[in-house]
Amino acid sequence: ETVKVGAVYALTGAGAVGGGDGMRGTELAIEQINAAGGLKNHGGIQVELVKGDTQSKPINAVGETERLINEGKVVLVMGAATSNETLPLSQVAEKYGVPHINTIPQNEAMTNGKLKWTWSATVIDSDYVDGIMNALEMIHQTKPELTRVAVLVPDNEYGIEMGRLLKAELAKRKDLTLTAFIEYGAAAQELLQPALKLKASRPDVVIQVGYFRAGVLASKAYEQFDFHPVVIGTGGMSGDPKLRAELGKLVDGQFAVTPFAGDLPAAIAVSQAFEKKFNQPLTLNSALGYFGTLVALRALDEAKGFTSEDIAASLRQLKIDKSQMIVASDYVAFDENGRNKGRDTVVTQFQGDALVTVWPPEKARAKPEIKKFNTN
Amino acid sequence: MTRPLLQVREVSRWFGGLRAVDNVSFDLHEGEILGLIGPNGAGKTTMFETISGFHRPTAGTITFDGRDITGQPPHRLARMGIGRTFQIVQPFRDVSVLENVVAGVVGPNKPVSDARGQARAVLERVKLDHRASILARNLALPEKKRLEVARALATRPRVLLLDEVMAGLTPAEIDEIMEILAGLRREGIALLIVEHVMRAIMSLSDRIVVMASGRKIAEGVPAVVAANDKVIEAYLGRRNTHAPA
Amino acid sequence: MDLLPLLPQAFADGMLRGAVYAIVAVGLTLTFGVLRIVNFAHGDFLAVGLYVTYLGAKLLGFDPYLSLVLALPIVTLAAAFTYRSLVAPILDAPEHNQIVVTLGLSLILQNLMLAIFSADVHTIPSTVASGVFAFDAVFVQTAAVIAGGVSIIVCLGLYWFLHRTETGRQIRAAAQDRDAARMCGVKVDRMYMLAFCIGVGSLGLVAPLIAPFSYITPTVGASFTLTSFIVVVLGSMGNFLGALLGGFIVGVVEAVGGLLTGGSINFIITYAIFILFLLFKPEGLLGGRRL
Amino acid sequence: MKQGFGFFAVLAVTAVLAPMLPVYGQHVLILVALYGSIALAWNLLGGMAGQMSLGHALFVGAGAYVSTALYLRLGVNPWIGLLCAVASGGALAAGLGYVVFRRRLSGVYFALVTLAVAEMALHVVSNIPALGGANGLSIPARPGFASLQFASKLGFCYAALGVLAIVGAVILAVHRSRLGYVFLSIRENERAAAALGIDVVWGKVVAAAISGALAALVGPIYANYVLFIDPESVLGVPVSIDALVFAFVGGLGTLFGPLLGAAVLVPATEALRGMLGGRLVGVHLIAYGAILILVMRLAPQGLWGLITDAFARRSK
Amino acid sequence: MPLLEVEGLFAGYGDVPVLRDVALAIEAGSITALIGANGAGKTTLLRVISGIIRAERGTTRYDGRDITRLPAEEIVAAGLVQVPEGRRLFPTMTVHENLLVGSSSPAGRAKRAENLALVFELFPKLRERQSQLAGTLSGGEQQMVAIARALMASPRLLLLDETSLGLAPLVVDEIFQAVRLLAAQGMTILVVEQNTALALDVAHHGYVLEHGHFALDGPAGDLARNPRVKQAYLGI
Ligand SMILES: Nc1ncnc2c1ncn2[C@@H]1O[C@H](COP(=O)(O)OP(=O)(O)OP(=O)(O)O)[C@@H](O)[C@H]1O
Ligand SMILES: Nc1ncnc2c1ncn2[C@@H]1O[C@H](COP(=O)(O)OP(=O)(O)OP(=O)(O)O)[C@@H](O)[C@H]1O
Ligand SMILES: [Mg+2]
Ligand SMILES: [Mg+2]
Repeated sequence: ETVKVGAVYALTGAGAVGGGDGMRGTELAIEQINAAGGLKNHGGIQVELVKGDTQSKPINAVGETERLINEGKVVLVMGAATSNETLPLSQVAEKYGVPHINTIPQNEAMTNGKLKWTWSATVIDSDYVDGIMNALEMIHQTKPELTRVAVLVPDNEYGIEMGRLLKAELAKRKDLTLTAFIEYGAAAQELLQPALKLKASRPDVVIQVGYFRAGVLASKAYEQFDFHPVVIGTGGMSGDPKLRAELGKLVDGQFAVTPFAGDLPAAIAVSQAFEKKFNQPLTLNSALGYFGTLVALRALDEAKGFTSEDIAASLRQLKIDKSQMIVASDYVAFDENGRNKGRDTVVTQFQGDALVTVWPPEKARAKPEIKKFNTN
Repeated sequence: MTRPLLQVREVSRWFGGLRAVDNVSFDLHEGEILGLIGPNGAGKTTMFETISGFHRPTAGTITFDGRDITGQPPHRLARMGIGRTFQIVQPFRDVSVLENVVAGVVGPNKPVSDARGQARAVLERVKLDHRASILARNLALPEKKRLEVARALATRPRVLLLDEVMAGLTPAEIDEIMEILAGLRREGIALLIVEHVMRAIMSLSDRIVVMASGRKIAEGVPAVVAANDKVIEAYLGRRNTHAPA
Repeated sequence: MDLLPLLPQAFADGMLRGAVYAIVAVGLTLTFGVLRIVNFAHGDFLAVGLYVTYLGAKLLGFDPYLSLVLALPIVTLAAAFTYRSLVAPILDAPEHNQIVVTLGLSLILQNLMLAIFSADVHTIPSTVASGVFAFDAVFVQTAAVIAGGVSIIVCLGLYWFLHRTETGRQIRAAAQDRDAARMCGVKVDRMYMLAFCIGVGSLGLVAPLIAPFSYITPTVGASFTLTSFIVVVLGSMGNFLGALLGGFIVGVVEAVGGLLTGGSINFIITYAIFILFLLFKPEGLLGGRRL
Repeated sequence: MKQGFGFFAVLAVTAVLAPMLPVYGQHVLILVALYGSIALAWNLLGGMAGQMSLGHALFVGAGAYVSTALYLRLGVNPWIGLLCAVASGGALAAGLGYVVFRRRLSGVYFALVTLAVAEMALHVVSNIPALGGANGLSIPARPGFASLQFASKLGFCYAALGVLAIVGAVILAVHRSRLGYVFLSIRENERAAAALGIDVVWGKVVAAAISGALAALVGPIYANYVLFIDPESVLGVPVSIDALVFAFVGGLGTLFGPLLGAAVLVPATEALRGMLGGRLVGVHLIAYGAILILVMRLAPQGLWGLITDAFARRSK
Repeated sequence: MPLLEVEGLFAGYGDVPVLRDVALAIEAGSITALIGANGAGKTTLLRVISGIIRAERGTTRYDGRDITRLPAEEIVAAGLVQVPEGRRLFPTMTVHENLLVGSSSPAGRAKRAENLALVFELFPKLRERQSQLAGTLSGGEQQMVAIARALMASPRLLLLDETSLGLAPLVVDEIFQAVRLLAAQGMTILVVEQNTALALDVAHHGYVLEHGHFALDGPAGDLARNPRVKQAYLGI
């Protein structure tokens, strides 16, 4: 006897990087709970994962979720990695009244009260913006003269929303100068021209938003132009341990605002287990997939039974405390819209070989280092 | 003779510097067969393309039934009653012979209601009715040539331009086509035919126009044209100066 | 912001990127423009070459340039195998059969790479050519300059090969009329095979050259396929010098467009120029003359 | 005649059987009907008139965006939006066709122009905030016949089959009228067609307009089914490629082959993903690619040809 | 021993049979005419002999050697060369390039310069047109290039398929003049013609192909007087 849970991610197609990472996190979480004796409150029942692949297409998110619900007989679904797949997914969950745990996308529409069956364990766009402003704060504590700020965002849904929020926030700050606001094509093969324009605006700090590939391309472009600002990144664009593996010292000193850092106390063991199982470092998406799955399993364990209502009731009452946070969340408890009240971000930095948390001070493992930089 | 149905007046067609057709004039009367001959590259096909609207003349005018049709697009000329075949046969390969001809019937904006019946009648006239349901690409060359004629006939032309419909046929097959063409003349269709088969062109044509290097070098009844020195020099060669049969 | 001073840099970036487009498109020119084989998997062979280069670096510690000795033969072999098993049997088939077969091949290649290497983004730095040239205010990567230079040489070399050598002439003859070429004593099957292997195999040469300044994912080749078709058409189908010119134009339009606009508006400009080009000069940059 | 009867018979039987399918089966049926409709619409221009477009996503996307934007921004009833979608798809296709065909672009040039225009549209829409930009548009769930959303899956099944029926009926009507011969003549040989009195440019523009309108008909149904559209999913290259692959595999230029293509390949993809998707990443797409190659090798004229050949042999 | 010998040949396209039990013998140094209605299978026979399509059954022997299964290019290399129906030039290559491709076989390549001179002597017009694209030549000139291209392979046996098709009478004369000249120099020639009178006039021996089978053969003069041939093929 097992209880089945579903996970829908893009395993193929354009979104396969993020989706694959998310799925691996979910796999690890389920493997661990099964190894530890299954769901304790339900007589140690084992959890079985049923996977769905959206192929990065919204209509397949619909089809796969329905397949998982109707044929896979899953009691809840998790996923997906991008909001254009997750929004249709959540509509299906809504229609069938099956709980949906949103693991990765930070689109606020998922938890703005319109969806009754979606719970989001992770952060929302505006949290990143708050985090970025914190990071600027952190920088100004030692180098108050770094007031010229440039912004680089992709022209996809994530980038445009972040760009809008960042612009609004920076406009409030009379002490800062926005030297350039640059959009790049999310599908672009290189970022030379955006980097060139950034450099020409002579910023002290570059805020960059985007995914892993953009992080690779931007860092290479900065290097080509001998352009070395203080970098604060979000998403997969900075602070991903794989970046260090791919780019070496090009990423040295870059800051990242992230809901997850590998050196958070509870995360270290997970990182090691992940590396052992998959032979690659635990990334942001993997960690979020893992964490969302943990939340889902915990709710399942604490539910009276495996009906949708029971699981939903369990999710509403769920409380997970600080000690178990492998992500930057302070705790987990959902508000009436299904948004995690304890969600939070930290600032990390590549320092030499290490990727360490440097802010806020109570979670930091090291001090932020603002090394030599040039912008002219 | 009746008034000319088709009048070609000082028509030229140049390709860049090449004067493929250079200042050529002639008339075609109702119910007449006019032969157009000349060496390879003389501009005969180009003349056809110009009359049927596939090329715009560089200079000159063309009138049909008293109307100036110079520069009209091909489909409009076809609807007016100028039909043509192509030197290189261009059947609709992947549909049946009958469908080919039906397309000809409905082409000039006619409804499909009794098109099949009309198409069958046309096929009979060119002796292809027994091949109606065969895919056009499976026809032998002489049949393809007759299909080419049939499809053009289906548009109910008053003038039919035939470009080498006898090339590559055996003498017996040529006789068959000649018979069909003679039948068309009896129906009152005017024919302009290009052919290198002297035996056929000399016996069929009422008159012959000879072109060389884009220019008209001779015009007249077959016997006279065949004896013309310029024509012998440019086209026939000494050995071929036989009078029409 | 005053963008004018940045133009030289954008232009340089565009030329170098254009050279890469050109060299990828040159292979397509041979297979599509000359042999008329519609190969939607063209770019995916570039990805194969990049993964070979990557493996060379990871497993043997090879510099990308050294991996040339692996990538070139392996991609060429893959091309030969593809030709024998998939392309040769459909040479006479209608174009749309070729499209479906090569789309199928593209799916297979991309997902094979996905299954083996995962969707992760990788880079392959070179220690030989890691530096950056600075001319005045213009910065260019050494590796990109090398790739651009080789690209130009290869385009000219292929032009020479096709027009000035016995084999080249026979390839062109075979491409224009296979049976007639056979009746002239041309070993047509071998010529087709050779042309396909050169056209696709050249990607095995390209891959190590662009590896130091690009990245690898299983789908990286797909974006090149589309651009290559555009470049081939822009540069007059089947013309190598046209491909070179077409590559430069697309590269520069992208780069300068990227400088003057932001985000994907850049793509809009590139496509708009391409469409206008097709509408008003469909025979391509170098006139209608095919090989 | 026979083909038309067969088509509607199959449709009727499917409609009767639909309620008995499991929900996921109904989802697959909807996919087949929608993709089949796009493929049939594509085939009207690409197969029947011989102008192969690589940009039919443009019309599908236009349909989806027009109806959705009208509903979300102006509160226009989705049924009226549907009509506007069809009109806009037809107009867009006719306009594009007019410009392109008048310049005598065909073959690979036509394919590349349509591809480029569709890609351009994708990026243009991505940059228009009123259309949700790259964010896409979410449609609030409001199940009901009036809002073109159907409370049950079965309702969508019938909507999708309805679209298919309309597309099929239009194709039959075209096939039997003079237009059918106009398209055929243009496909087979443009010069010969002109010599028969056919205005080739006009014929192609009409084919494009009908094809675009029918493709656009699918857009609103798709949008209301998924309740979310974004540029990539309705205007992206894969939509165009799918249409063409289904048509090729089913039988280019045959009346209903493209539907057969969709009816075989869509469930095959789903089944492969169901069986292999969870295990090794990408394996199901490798299998799909292999199927495409095999079909083209074993049935060069497409599956439709395979079936008609089999029937022909049987009746002999 | 005949230079070319065909025995019991069956061939066709897919399911469609074209040639049925065809036998043929061509003596070295002779001109042979092959006549027959359209679709009788004349071109098919030449294509089988040249190795472009495969026979289902039967053998072709050339110069005492079985060439039935030999690839086309090796048959050319052995000196059996065809001038195909419809000229089939390489249209966007120059006349000169067309001629060079004609000498792709080892034998042709070895005697390239020599053959080129010979060809220009035979068709002086082509010397002036060397750098013109073949596709832009007039029909007659194209036919000359087609023959010249075949001569570049140093043929011993030359197969000519419908050489006079669509050509002005004057040009036809020129070309057949050249054929006579080549035969006089010792080349063996097989002509396929619709222009039956012309073919029988130049040939020594003739074959009549009907529905994929030889109905008649004999000395060309006899055939020309044969009432059946007269009626069906000479249009008299
Ligand atoms: N589209 C074109 N562009 C350039 N030149 C052309 C074109 N069409 C024909 N020509 C040239 O015009 C001249 C006349 O050609 P045309 O085809 O009219 O000759 P023709 O009298 O029909 O010859 P044939 O008897 O061989 O068919 C030739 O030199 C030909 O090469
Ligand atoms: N590639 C092909 N595929 C199928 N059938 C063919 C093909 N080529 C020729 N045929 C058929 O084979 C038969 C013989 O054709 P072939 O060309 O050998 O005749 P021919 O005597 O040379 O006629 P022609 O005088 O027209 O050149 C004809 O019925 C023809 O339709
Ligand atoms: Mg002509
Ligand atoms: Mg023949």
